[in-house]
Amino acid sequence: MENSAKMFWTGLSPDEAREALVNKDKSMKDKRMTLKEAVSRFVKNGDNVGIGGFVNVRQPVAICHEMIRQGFKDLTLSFQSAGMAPELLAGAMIANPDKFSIKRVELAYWGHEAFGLSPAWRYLAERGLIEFEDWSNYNMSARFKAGAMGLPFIPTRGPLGGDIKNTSRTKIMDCPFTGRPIALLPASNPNVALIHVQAADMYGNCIIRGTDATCAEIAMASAHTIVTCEQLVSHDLLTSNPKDIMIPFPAVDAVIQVPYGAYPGACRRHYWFNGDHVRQLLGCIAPMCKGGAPDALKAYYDENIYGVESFEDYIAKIGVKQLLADKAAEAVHCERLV
Amino acid sequence: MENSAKMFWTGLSPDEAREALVNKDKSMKDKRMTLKEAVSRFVKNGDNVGIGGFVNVRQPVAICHEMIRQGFKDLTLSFQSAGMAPELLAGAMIANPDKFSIKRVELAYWGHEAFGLSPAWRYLAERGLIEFEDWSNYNMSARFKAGAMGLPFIPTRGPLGGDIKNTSRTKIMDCPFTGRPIALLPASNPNVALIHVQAADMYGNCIIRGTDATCAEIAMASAHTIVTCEQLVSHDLLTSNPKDIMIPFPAVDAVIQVPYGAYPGACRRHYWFNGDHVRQLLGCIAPMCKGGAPDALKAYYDENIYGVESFEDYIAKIGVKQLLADKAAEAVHCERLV
Amino acid sequence: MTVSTDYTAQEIIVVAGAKVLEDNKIVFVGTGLPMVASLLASRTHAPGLIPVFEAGAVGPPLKHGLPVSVGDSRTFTGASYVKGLNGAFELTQRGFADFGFIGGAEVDMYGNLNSTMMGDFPAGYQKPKVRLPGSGGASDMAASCERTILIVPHDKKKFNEKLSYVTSPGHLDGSPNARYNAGMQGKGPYRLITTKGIFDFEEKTKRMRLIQMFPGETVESIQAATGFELLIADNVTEFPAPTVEEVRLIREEIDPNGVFVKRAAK
Amino acid sequence: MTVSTDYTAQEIIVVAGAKVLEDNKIVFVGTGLPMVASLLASRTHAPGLIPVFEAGAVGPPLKHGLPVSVGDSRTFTGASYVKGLNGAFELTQRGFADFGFIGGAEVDMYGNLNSTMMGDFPAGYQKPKVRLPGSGGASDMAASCERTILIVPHDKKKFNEKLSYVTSPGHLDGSPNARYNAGMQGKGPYRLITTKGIFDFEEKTKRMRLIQMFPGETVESIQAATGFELLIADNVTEFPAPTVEEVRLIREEIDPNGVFVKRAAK
Repeated sequence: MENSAKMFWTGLSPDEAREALVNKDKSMKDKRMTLKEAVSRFVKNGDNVGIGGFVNVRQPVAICHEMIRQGFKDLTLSFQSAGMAPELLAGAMIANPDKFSIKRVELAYWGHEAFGLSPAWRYLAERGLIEFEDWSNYNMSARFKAGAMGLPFIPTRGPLGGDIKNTSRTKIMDCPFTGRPIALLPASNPNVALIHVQAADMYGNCIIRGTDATCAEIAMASAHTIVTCEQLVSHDLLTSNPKDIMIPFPAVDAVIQVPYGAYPGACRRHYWFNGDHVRQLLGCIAPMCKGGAPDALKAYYDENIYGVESFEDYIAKIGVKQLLADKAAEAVHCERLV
Repeated sequence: MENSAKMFWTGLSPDEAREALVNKDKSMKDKRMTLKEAVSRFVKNGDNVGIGGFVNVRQPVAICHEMIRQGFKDLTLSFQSAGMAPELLAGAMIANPDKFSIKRVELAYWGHEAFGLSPAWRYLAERGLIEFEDWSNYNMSARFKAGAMGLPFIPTRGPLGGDIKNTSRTKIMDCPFTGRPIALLPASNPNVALIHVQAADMYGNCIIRGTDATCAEIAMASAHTIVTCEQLVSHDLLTSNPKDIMIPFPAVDAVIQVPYGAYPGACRRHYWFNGDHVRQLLGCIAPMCKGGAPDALKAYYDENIYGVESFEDYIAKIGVKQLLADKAAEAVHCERLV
Repeated sequence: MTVSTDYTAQEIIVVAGAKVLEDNKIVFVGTGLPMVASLLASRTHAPGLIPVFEAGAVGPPLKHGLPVSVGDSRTFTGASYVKGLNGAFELTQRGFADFGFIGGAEVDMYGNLNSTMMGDFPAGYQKPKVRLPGSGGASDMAASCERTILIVPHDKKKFNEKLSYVTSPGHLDGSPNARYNAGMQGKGPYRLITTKGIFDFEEKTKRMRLIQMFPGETVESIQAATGFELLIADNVTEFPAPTVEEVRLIREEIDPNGVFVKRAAK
Repeated sequence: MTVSTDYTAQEIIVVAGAKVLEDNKIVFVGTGLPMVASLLASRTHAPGLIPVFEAGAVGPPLKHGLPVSVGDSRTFTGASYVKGLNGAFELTQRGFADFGFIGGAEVDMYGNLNSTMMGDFPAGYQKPKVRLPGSGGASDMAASCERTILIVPHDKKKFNEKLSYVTSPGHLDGSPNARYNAGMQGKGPYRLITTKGIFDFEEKTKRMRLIQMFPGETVESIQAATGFELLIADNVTEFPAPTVEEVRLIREEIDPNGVFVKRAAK
């Protein structure tokens, strides 16, 4: 293991990440704004974008729609396991690379579990259209955690032994206490975090139901965080059990109430997956892996993203019956009196 | 920084800690037993004992009483900031070193905040009767966390610059990613953790109200964990919000319902500090720092610990009026309909 | 117990996977068939089995049925602990997972798995022939669970001397203490379940060894579908075909919608 | 605003400490007088001040009054985040704490603090003349808060050229970039409040410099109570005596039971 002054940081370096937070106004102020405003203020071309949720659970879908509408270039996407968020962003690049582009992905898994593989991932990787760096779920989660903890790296037992250590910026050293090898992973401090949660107050305090995934770590590691929430509630209600709060207000820059903001993925207590809709998008991209035309894909984007003013308009197209069915499907897992 | 095969581990080494957990029966079984049985089964002479709570909040007082009654030798105590737990154990050693002894303390702070300094700490340290290793609150918390994470060490920004790095097993290295110095702290994996919580089920799942302090980390770092709880409730009730659970059952070996188990310290939702009683113990020890006789101290132990069969008997002596007053004092901080 | 006559390749994998699991143990369950096998185990011989899912849930009773994601709502309800991905993997790194149960697209004789890419490595890493989804949590389970159970469909193209990419480390090169020397924890691959049989890894060489064959297979048919030389245990037995009841449980109770177990006949 | 005539030494420390705090900033508050000063600040010029306590609570409204412990129930109720000690210190290490507010038993000219031991170091470390409680969170705040505010009662025995033990690192030896070079974060000691005045640390030398004197003190009286040579700012002013209202707030509303502010007259 050699010391490397040449380490390249794909988001902020640890010292830059510290500096960004030190210089930020961390007061308890009203951070409500429109999604349009949040995306245009806090996302920039070339940013490293940290994506919250896990596969298709609580993915920041509404934020991705808005990013696609506004158009960004040369993004780096950082996540552990993701589905619809990178699929939508990559689909936008595949449909129209002049309007939207991803330069690099740092990830553990890109796919949809029960709903299938990711055709966009295959399309971009197999054609050499993006850089990527493979990690594992724990590796990426630990990298965000190091960033959130203000550390330049974190030790882990993996990736040891396999090829991930050879294709990533992992460094292996002999532990100075045990003499055994241990991996050191560089922190990830994205420029901006995209997070969808169940509830938030106007200052940005967030309550997450179900798995926290790595959302708190991503938010606290990033220089800026955009939060969409199913419910925007009073500070007093939100803090009635302080330990329910997973992301504290100073880590958040924008709060937007966006019901169904993770749709067609799932959001505990609110809605179950709409697998058919996930598969519909995959079905528009998949033929292109074999050289098919982009017509269906472009039509999907025109219909659902470019052709609407807001995420609300997209959700309205889904229709009441379908949304009620998705809500009912989730309700059986966590029956509650309203 | 040199590699050290000679590192001394005061509890379990990282490899031993792993092995202990691998060989342990981690099934979901009934772990209820008496406090007497728990202490005699899971505490041994020479153990490194991890102490939960923070100063006089949720200290494992009942467990310490029982340990004193049973008598142990050559213990190492590990904690961040503690008050009554080490005070009681050290007082037992001062009163009668043949029956109870502490060999070493690894700590950040031993005192009682608003209720005063620790006379037992001064007595033992200034006479050279115990070894000790100074750390900070974050250092000790991070050391337990490294132990809980299955890591041999954890990096932190402190202790850098001061003398803690010189009087502890800290190692400083140049970060291989930034080139800047960073501290590496050896994990702490105690033989046994002593934890008091608000609620548990019979398998050992624990709910903590108020600050978690470092209880989860200590429990998960240790080879064994003894949990006392104010309320022992059904598994279904305890898991009704899984995210309230701070310590999962496989990390726990014994569960005992002990109301007022942290008394005279405080326990959120249950009782506020009885500062007078804390000061009563300190007042028995303080004169001995200046060469006074141990009579008052011995009387305290005879009255409150040796002279009773169980912690319940000690609490009974406190009296109903005092306990109701302490309960009422806490209730104003977290008013709830029962 | 009547033997099923129409079970599929996936169904016998599930039944074999379930039987490898021991009651009252903690199993870290990867997405897909391992989830189905764990549910089958807990509904048959292992009611005390404790599943852990990588998005965080520890020990959920899974009363609402098969999860479709290792992070979904079904894994959460009634769980004994849920702290997100770091929480689940830290538990594992600490030693709380008796078993890890993972799949892969390619395996070698030492139980190393690839779920990253097919193609020329390292030269073609950034432009692979086939890009697979990536490690997910598999390489973490491989590095830190005490023992791992692997599932790989048996196919000569998937059983190779040299993997395109080692995503999830098994016994590495099979040398003595290879895992320990690399800094990992746990004993590594314990069983491999394929569409043709069940394998262990011989203690000394750590090489893949056939211990049970599925009905209709022979040592020769299995070797023929394997891209390296298999070891064969002294007393290879036939793994009994799934029973009608086991197949019914999978089809009607555990995965009635065919989320992971497809309905195509064998 | 009527000036108080019977304020105590602790009370003027509290008032001075409160005035150093800026509105809408996050302050990591150590136990004791820093808690009282933070409450006074938030009840006067800094209603938007956000306290953080080391046992975990971030931004509690402190509606039930002065905590008696940085981990007690009063710090918890209504807080915006409470994740235990690691959570609080990780926030700080990350850069969320604008100020750290700590006490010590001994200070040197570079704002390094001792709260560990008095005696012969290192030889007498294991058998100190006086054993103090230990760092608690002070050394963490010193290492990672962006700026620190120190409180030390002014006494020649406590203001020393060389400390018995450096618990909480300040500007170290005062050399350029000493903190950065040691691997720490933050700008280090910003203000020192004693029983005699308020000090900053001169930008170039990082040496303690008198900037405000408390009523009744002179440059000479302060230097005489200091075991090293003080720098004196060009325009040292007198810090105004606490007002009757400030003293009333402390005595009647913030610390009515004298938990940290003792009632002994000056």
